[in-house]
Amino acid sequence: MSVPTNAHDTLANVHEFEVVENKCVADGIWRMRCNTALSGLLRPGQFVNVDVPNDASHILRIPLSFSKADAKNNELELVYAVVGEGTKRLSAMCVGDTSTMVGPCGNGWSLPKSDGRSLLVAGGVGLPPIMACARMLAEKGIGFDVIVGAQTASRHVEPILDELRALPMQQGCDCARTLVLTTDDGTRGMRGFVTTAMQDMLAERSYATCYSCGPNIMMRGVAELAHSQNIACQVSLERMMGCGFGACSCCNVELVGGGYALCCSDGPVFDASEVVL
Amino acid sequence: MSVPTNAHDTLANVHEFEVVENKCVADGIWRMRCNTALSGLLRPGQFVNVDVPNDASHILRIPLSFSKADAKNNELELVYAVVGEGTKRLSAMCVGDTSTMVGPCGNGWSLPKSDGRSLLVAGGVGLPPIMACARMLAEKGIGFDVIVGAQTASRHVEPILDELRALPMQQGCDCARTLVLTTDDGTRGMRGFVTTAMQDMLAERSYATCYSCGPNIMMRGVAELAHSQNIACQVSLERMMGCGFGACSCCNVELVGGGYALCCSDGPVFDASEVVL
Amino acid sequence: MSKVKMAVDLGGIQMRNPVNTASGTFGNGVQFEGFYDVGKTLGAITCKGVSAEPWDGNPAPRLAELRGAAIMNSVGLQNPGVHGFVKRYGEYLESVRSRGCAVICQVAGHSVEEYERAMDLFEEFAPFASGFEINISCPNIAEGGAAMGATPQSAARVMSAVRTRTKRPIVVKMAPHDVAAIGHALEESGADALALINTIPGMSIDVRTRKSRLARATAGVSGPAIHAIAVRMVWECAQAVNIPICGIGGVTTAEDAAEMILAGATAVSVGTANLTDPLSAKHIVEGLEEWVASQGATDVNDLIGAFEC
Amino acid sequence: MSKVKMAVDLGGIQMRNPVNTASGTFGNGVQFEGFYDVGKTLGAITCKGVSAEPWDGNPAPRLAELRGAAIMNSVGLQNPGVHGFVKRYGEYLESVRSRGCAVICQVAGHSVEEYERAMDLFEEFAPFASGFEINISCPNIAEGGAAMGATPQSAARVMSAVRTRTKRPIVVKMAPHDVAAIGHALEESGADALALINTIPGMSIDVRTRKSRLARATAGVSGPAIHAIAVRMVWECAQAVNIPICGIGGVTTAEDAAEMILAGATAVSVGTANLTDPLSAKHIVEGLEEWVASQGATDVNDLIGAFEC
Repeated sequence: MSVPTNAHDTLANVHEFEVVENKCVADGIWRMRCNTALSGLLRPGQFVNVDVPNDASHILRIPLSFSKADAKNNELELVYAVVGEGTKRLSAMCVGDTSTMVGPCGNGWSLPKSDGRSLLVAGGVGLPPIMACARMLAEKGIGFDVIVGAQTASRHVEPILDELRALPMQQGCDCARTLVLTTDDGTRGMRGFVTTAMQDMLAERSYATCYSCGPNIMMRGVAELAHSQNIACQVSLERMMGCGFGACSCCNVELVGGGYALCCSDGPVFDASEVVL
Repeated sequence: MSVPTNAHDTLANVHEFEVVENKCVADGIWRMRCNTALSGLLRPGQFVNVDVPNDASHILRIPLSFSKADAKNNELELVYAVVGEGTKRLSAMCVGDTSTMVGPCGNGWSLPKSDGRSLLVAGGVGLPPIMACARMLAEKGIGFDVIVGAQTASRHVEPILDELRALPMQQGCDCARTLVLTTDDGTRGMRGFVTTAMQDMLAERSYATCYSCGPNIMMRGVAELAHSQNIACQVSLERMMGCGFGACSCCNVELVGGGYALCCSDGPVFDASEVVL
Repeated sequence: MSKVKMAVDLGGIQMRNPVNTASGTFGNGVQFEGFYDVGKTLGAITCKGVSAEPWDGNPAPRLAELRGAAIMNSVGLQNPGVHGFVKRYGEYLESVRSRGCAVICQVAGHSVEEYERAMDLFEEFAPFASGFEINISCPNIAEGGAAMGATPQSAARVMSAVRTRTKRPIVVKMAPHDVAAIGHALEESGADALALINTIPGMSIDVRTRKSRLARATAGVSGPAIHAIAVRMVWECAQAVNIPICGIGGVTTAEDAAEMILAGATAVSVGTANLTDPLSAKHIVEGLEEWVASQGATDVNDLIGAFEC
Repeated sequence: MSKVKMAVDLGGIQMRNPVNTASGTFGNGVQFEGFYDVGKTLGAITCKGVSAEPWDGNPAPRLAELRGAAIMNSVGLQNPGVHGFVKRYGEYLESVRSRGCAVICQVAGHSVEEYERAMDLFEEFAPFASGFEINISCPNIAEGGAAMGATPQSAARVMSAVRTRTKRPIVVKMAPHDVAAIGHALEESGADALALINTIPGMSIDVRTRKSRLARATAGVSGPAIHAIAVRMVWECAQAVNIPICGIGGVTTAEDAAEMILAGATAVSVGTANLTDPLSAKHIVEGLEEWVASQGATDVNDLIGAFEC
């Protein structure tokens, strides 16, 4: 049997999960830790599609990226903004509550294609997949710096920032890294957008690869800066999704060369030069 | 302003309630006690229309009769069978949970029109309004006996039976009463239907009024027996309902003389001689 | 309250705000007086359908609940006839009118002749009626009803007939079917306004008994489930006619009502939501005014049909 | 497993059980192989609509979620053309067929000529197809699609044209509109079976921006919200035709599928439920067999149209 799977190794399945922690970690931003066998199947930059209980009038699952998939402890960590009815219900799930998630979904980040340092740029709730990317790089001993932007100080997710700072490098490599914070209103770190900080970083150091996740307009700016310096840039896109695994074609992403890719199965990670941001 | 209200004194309104107890009191039968200002507005035999949270895909409220409306303590007691998705969700409400109920709904029991003893006949979850009826009679010092039928022993609601036995008469009247239990399978009390027990009771004593609530076929038998002895008989009917207060005409009850009445606003209590059971 | 102008003109029916009630879900108004002051709150109420002579309506069960935030009903226009209706509700409806709320009486019939007869009786005995709604779209009666509104020709026949019987405004309640062509035919034959959509015929089978869950095989679906379909039909109809439209179908929130207005509705009727939350129509009156203000508009009329496509 | 016979014949397409998948909600099957063994489980799968040449489909956003247990989509038949489709999925679909599951290829076009061209390419390059579904009811493309199926005449024109191009069974996917008359015309012009309903056109407006929540003004509503409407249409159509029907519309549980069968459907397609719970179709296969047994029947065919009204 030939199964063309967009080159992903594990086909999506339905997995149970049980909430072990679900709490507010910044203004309007929650972290859920849950036990699920899926944690052993996920790669950084992939996502899961969560069935949030208690509202049968909404029939779509909620696609969420994760900040950590800990196979050893069977634990998955999701960080999400409460923005609508669905994520509000998600935030109301209690320790011990169970439901299901579909996954692994999507392609995930690719390792850098050339040697050299990586620059990670996150905006808002683009942070979780960037955190997962940082883990991937640290495990491979690839040096990186990080820029994290938020609207205002209270929207910065302290526990994730702490982890970003402390993340140990594998294989005895140098773990020195810069973490630059920005806020739109200047209440913490540099005032302004992440691209301003990125310009400074690019002036000081050279990078081989850039990874970015955040609002579309932010990623457009990041991609342009990276392109101007011939830095390979991967972006992780967000779309409203029907299925999450390539069945319904609802989450189209416009391609530079014309036509559409699907965010869920061709992405969510794309080479920034191939998609219209 | 002229407001024809089917002669009910209080128009229905939306009232908040807070659960103070919600527990299983017999096999598949639950009792909920809740705090609500509505408890001061209800008369025995009326009902409330409850908004059960956590399933926006079902939009109708659940009409429920009550066994006790305690104005002094602001407390309403509902006894209900868990038979479908709605009542299952109702049984999942926890102490402290809040929602709304519409009421007072319906007409309620009428006091006996002639002197003499009353006979109360309940089957299954017809018990709560019969309990409310017993309170009404006891308060007025009207003597009564009670027959309570259930499919099997485990479906008899012990706490309600205890209350029925112990209910004190007001005004210093004689509180002696007979409580006869039946089960379809003979696992408790008399084996067989309530009508068998009723025949025995009618042979021993004379009654002026009969009050009945239970399955339609049971009430038909009760009404026929009452009619054969010229006993006035009130029955409380159950229907699927849209609004609960006479707005949608969905809960029709066939009248003996032709045409339909509405269960919610013309009933739920009808003179048994006027409706097709 | 605020300086936003909310009054609309539904084909000659003057409404203090765009909020009306869908016939059959609001009793005749009085049932809601315990929830709020109907006459002081709403733009209009539409009474239950009434025929010249009393109708018994359909046998039980008339109602089923569906999973998709919807219900099905098959009441079949149970009503006491015009005389019984006027006797029982006339004085109350007069008071509604005097409190500033329009009163729309719904006219039902099995044939053109029955519509005419009911219209004549209403014209003579219902001075409290601000206007009339002709129901040519009830899916739950064996003759007449939806059959009368099934084609542009049959719809126009009814409309032309009742047009000669009253000078008061006539709204026509339309079925969820071919709304552009039928709406146009109704406009041509003298309708002052259109109301759409009536319930969508559906079917719910108990798979154990193999029988309908209602007394009849089919019944009308209503509720949030049909809202998006109704908005599309209002939009289609609005492109085809120049008379005002009252948008109906699953309107549960002020946003739902705003969608109807943007799609081209001058007024909006709240239906099934009256059962779920009897305070719905009142909340929608309040929320709609906030929405108009939030759009930077000073008059709700400026937002009618303001959908940008 | 049990002694209940579940095999059905959908106009020449032999299905081991009545469960099919609605085009556009099931990818081309392979996306579900992680959830269960598609080829060994289902009666048939219906692939995404494919045209002679590749189509890009509609711009984003193509999807909105509605309150009433429904979604709206406007994908617009994005597809790689018959050659691209066969190249990418041919081998996989061959394996589905070899595992005992029928493979239905859906044919899309903007005009009679385009349907013919796609049909010719399928006939030549898709030997794995058990049969074809002609989509004359897509509400999301500007030309062709639903317009081709809007009247009995236009529907029959497409059907007559493709009928001459293949001897394999042809199913026609119908719009939720006038299903008795159009179904009859399709039967007369050579259709082997009918599939209904396609999504119901709806509209969802963002009341802040006044724009559609999707890229196009209207889009197709699907999900539990439309189930009762779909059952009614299947029933209406079944009264009017003698060819088998595949019932589609909000089928989420085995009971929903059983309703379709009782209303007259020979097969049932699972659509939007595949998104909510990717295991739905498998659960429905299992539950349907239990239901047939619980009805005391030994063959699901004895329950087709067994609704008692």
